[in-house]
Amino acid sequence: MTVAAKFEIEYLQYLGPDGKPVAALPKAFKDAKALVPLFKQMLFVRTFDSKSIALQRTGKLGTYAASLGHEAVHVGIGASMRPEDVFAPSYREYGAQFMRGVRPREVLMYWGGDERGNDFEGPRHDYPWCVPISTQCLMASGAALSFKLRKQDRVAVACCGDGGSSKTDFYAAVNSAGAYKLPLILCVINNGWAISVPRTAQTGAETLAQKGLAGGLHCLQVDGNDLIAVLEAMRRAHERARKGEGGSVIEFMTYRLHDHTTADDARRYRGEDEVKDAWTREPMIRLRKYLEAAKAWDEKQEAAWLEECGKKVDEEINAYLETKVQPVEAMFDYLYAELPAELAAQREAAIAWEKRNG
Amino acid sequence: MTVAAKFEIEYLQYLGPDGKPVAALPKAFKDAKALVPLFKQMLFVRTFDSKSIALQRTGKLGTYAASLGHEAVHVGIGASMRPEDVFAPSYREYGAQFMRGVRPREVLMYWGGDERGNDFEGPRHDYPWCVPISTQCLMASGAALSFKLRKQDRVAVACCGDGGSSKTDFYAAVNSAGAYKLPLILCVINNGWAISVPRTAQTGAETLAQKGLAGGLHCLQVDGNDLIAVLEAMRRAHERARKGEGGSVIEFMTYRLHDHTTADDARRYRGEDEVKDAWTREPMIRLRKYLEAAKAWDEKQEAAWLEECGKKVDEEINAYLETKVQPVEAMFDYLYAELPAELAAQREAAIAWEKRNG
Amino acid sequence: MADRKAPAPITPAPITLIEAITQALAYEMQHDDSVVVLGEDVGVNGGVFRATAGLQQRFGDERVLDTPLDETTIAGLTVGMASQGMKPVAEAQFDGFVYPMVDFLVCHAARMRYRTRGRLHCPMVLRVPWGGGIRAPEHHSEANEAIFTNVPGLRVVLPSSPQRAYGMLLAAIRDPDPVIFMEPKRIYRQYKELVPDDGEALPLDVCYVLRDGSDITLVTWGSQVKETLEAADALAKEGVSAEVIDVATLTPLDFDTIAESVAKTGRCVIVHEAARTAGFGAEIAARLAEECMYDLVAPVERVTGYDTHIPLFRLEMKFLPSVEKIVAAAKRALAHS
Amino acid sequence: MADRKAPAPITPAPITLIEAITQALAYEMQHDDSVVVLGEDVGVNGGVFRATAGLQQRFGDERVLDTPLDETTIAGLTVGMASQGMKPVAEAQFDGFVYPMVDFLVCHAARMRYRTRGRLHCPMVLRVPWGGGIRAPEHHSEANEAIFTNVPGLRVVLPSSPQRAYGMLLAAIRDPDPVIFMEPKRIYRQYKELVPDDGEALPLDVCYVLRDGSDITLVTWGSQVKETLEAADALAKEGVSAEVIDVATLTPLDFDTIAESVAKTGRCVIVHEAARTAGFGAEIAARLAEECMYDLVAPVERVTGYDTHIPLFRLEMKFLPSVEKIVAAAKRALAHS
Ligand SMILES: Cc1ncc(C[n+]2csc(CCOP(=O)(O)OP(=O)(O)O)c2C)c(N)n1
Ligand SMILES: Cc1ncc(C[n+]2csc(CCOP(=O)(O)OP(=O)(O)O)c2C)c(N)n1
Ligand SMILES: [Mg+2]
Ligand SMILES: [Mg+2]
Repeated sequence: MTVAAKFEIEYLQYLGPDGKPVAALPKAFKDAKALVPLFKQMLFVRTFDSKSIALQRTGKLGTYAASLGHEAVHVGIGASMRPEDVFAPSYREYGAQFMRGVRPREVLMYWGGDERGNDFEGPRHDYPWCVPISTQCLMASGAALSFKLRKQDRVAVACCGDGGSSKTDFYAAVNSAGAYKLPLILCVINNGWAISVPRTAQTGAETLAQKGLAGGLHCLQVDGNDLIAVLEAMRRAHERARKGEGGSVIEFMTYRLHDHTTADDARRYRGEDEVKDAWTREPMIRLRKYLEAAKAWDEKQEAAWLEECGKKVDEEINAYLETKVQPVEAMFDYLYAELPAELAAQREAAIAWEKRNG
Repeated sequence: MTVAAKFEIEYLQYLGPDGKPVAALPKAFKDAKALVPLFKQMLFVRTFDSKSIALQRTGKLGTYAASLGHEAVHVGIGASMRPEDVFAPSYREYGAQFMRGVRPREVLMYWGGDERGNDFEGPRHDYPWCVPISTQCLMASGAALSFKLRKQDRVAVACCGDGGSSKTDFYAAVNSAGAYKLPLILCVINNGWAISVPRTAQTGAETLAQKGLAGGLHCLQVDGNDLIAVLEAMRRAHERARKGEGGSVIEFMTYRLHDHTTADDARRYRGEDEVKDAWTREPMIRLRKYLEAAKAWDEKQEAAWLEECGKKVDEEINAYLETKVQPVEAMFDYLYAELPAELAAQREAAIAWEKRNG
Repeated sequence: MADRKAPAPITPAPITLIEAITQALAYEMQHDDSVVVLGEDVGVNGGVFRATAGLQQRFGDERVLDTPLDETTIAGLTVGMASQGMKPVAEAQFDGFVYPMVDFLVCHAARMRYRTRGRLHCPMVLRVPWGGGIRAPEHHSEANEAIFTNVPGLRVVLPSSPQRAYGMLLAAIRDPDPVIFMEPKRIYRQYKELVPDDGEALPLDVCYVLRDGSDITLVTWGSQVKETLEAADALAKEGVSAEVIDVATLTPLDFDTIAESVAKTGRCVIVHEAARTAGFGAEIAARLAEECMYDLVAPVERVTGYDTHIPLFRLEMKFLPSVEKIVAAAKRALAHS
Repeated sequence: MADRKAPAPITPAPITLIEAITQALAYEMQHDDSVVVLGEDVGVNGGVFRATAGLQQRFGDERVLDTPLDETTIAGLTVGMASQGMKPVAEAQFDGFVYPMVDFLVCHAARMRYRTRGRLHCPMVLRVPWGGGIRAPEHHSEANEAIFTNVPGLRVVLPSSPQRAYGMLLAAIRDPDPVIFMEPKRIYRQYKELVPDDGEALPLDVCYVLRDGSDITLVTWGSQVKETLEAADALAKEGVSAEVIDVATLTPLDFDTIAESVAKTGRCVIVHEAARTAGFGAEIAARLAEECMYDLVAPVERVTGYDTHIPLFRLEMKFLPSVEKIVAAAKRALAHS
């Protein structure tokens, strides 16, 4: 048999669910202390998440997409990036965004039905939350192309879900990144579910990582509940990208511990057992154990930090709740750089109408 | 290193460019005599092709997409299929279509600007020529899904080009065929060029066959100028499909010996040398040599057959040239099963206008 | 599987629009084996709006298919199945996700019959939860029907009551040509109607006159039917008799019903929630300008969304037409004589 | 690469519309480093219509990029580049291939600024060889501008002379917001005009009055500008003074110019090659019905393609508006008084 091509996809894992190393730790992430700020960030996200859900339940927020269970992937991705890189999130990677400067109140504003949430303080060049699944991946490929053409030392990082890896836009991102050898990292966050559709129904491929082969990209599968594996995978992908070796597809194996969003009820379509089982592998426990074993973290520190997190999140929630609704003309004011004459008349009419009837 | 997944893609070739076997012939295609009808079909297609180009040059045909150089792939695909299977061509696989019953005059009618070309006598369920690149692949996946759901023992076969394998619809076909394990064969006819864009600019992947890995499909790369390899590849893919083992992506390596279409001038973008070189590997010579060596074919037979081909094609051309243009109401008559009242009025107006001014 | 042949349930109680959709799907699946339902989350989950609730349990997973997460895929598979003799009813999860389907709808669904001179055709339905007003996230609130109304070969249908939803969905599935079936999600659960599960289809080639009137014609479709009827109520209180027409099938349009009404009333207000410019209201106004100019005693009025995107939900009600805006437009028209 | 800084060539001779496009692209690439051109076959081959002929040789393959064969990819990359500060000018090879781009245009290009409250924006141009009449294969002859005209945040531009093509393309590239730039391919090489390569942009917010007249207003855009001007000639021979307006920028529309004309003439014929129903002509007729009813002495007329697909080329001329059809419509309007 003549072989036309051969491939192998590596799987990365360093910390087992019990917090014990299962492989030699990568050089760059041997120092447990250095992981503490990231662990703290993961705790902060989880606090933010649960308070946001509570806020939605009391009617003070619209539909909210939780990040419960994804903390290691999100924070690890955020930690791997430089400010000048471009991040193209889907809609739940708050952990990555917070590390880049997006403020919790901005997340809340967005889910609270206010466009100003997308006008965030994080890197001004980062993309807003993206509802049309995986289109952010292809946009990020365009961003990466712009970096390459202008010879900028920057990387574009996009996230999508297991469901999102079925989307044609995802494939277009893979294809174009390969064709132009772009500094693009496609993070497929495989949390097992796309709303009610399990990973197995999305594709016949054994791994989602291998989708990168379709475009000749670097492919990697990673334990996404293991912060160290996430960091190492991202480090490698960034290095390749910066060296001009092209793009990567990284499949992060994790689990969506919450409903899809607050508008969803996962009990309709998945068993309790599966969720219970997933809790034994979630990302916080193992990292906490690891840090505790390395004497880099303890219960007291955690209690103090959690209290701080609670306060900080409450502050953000209050700031959000105090935000006044935009005036009616806000509909027109960001449509074009300069409002066309036609629309100026409509804008005036809208203001006048609201004055009389609003 | 832990390995998440491993792949190998086979390359199939039996006849070298000199017509000598380079590997043990597959059981099913050992009998040289049995290949003669296919070789004759290849000669017929080539005759049709050159006469069609001539017809276009004299202004009696619109833009025409030649099949020069693709004869082995096209005829091999056609030969592999059963009438009840569904064929979804792009726009140049006449060789496959003729074997299924499409008439040359129908091809001419289509390129001659008459929709009736698509109302062909080939299997009535086959798809028409498809201009929007690779959408036929995804449609064929839908056809395959309908076979699976209705438990019909049928296979859907779609063709696209190397350029077409970049199209998101192609990826959607791969993804859906894998997700539902469909009896679908995606034939990627890699002829080196997509109009002026070389294969290397389409993707960073080493092979186009490996795109099937993205959906967990069976992948194969084949010498598309070697009829026996084409037949064997298709045989295997059909067998898998009928056994319920799912879909295949087969990359057929061949070369576009003509301009993209009669509207194109390939000298603008590719060198003479490359084309000259490709002529040494084209599909007819090697098969002729092989058949001659096996005493299954000789010069005299070829001369006689070519004369027959010429007559037959001329007959078809005449039939095409005699076709009267459709009446103006033909624009309306196939829009809906029943013409809506609104449109009936427009139809009448169109007829009246033509009567007065046409 | 055992109850696959169970008789359709009797529906003695009034049901909502979304329940009417489910009822129509179940009826037609029961009576026509070639009908299959596909889309994201339509299976076990029964659809994010519950339109397909219970269907997979009842008809099996070869009749109700969850698809991979890709709208191009849904559209392409649907066209492929339809052109091979099945009757797929696909669901776009939200209006904002139909754009990747445009290519297949325009290039293949709308042209299959035309292109092949009737050799193949495309009996499919695309169901699209449509429009704003439910405080949903971005891209979940779009009135984008105009994208499809300049495309020959399609039918664009928008029912606005439980009864019409049931009867028109049956008609859409039975129609041998492609139908874009947009469902005003804002009124999915707004009120109930008695909808006998009798399999009776309603026509797709007429506008529905919901209320007779003589002073002014209010023409609308989708969620705004409610506001328009309320506006008619408000006008009635002031002694104005408003005729209310639910266009229901935008294309091919039954303009005669509208023309007849305007011939009677001489005034017309067109109400829709899509942005004004080149919204489908323009076509109706154009037809009036062409064919009814001598009937009109007042300029045509359009009450529509502004020429901007529907804002996120804190502002969306200010974007949408309202009873007050409709009444104000009617009064402007009534001021002419 | 050596001549990358070469001065723009002087153009003393008249040029065709397609040459004007090339000239505008070259001018802007020369003067603005952030302008890049991308699309299928735009590189070495110079585009299937030769619009980008010579640009890759002149500016290098990092300014003129062949893309993989996928329109979704072209649209997505374009939006990605534009939102990061470049000014991509993408080419769709033919009108019939823009449908897969709709998603990115509607969901991202048109909303980038709106969604982020101005933090990001999308200064891109999509060039689309547009319309029928060149005996091309299927999907190479479509007048599908209406797909984009109900989408806020876009500009839909359709120049119809070499001078307007040059000036409006410069304006489109310089515009900080997304522009769909449709090029009437039927008149790509129809005639020549002197087009100084002076970098002067033309406005995108006005309709162009091509001929003054007092009896009737003929409103059109794209390839039909030629037929419409000829119809005006024919009418002139019969003593009728027709004003001819090239809409040129469909959205945002400059309705004032049209309204002023109709105020003067009292009659309006709208000519376009897209199918009639919900074509952009409907919007203009609607505006007339709303705002100019008292000026109109005759019903508005539309001369358009039929409500069917443009047929393959043996029949296509019977589908398209013609001088005779325009004159006939004008005479119907003139019969009123
Ligand atoms: C184009 C498009 N289609 C459908 C949806 C509705 N939708 C929102 S999230 C989602 C599932 C996404 O699953 P996955 O990609 O696995 O990401 P996850 O939510 O699990 O993080 C769907 C179908 C959408 N937002 N966009
Ligand atoms: C969606 C779409 N985009 C662009 C085109 C124009 N076009 C026609 S053929 C072609 C190149 C196709 O190349 P390939 O897929 O390799 O097939 P080949 O012509 O070589 O057989 C292009 C770009 C098209 N027909 N459809
Ligand atoms: Mg998921
Ligand atoms: Mg090719």
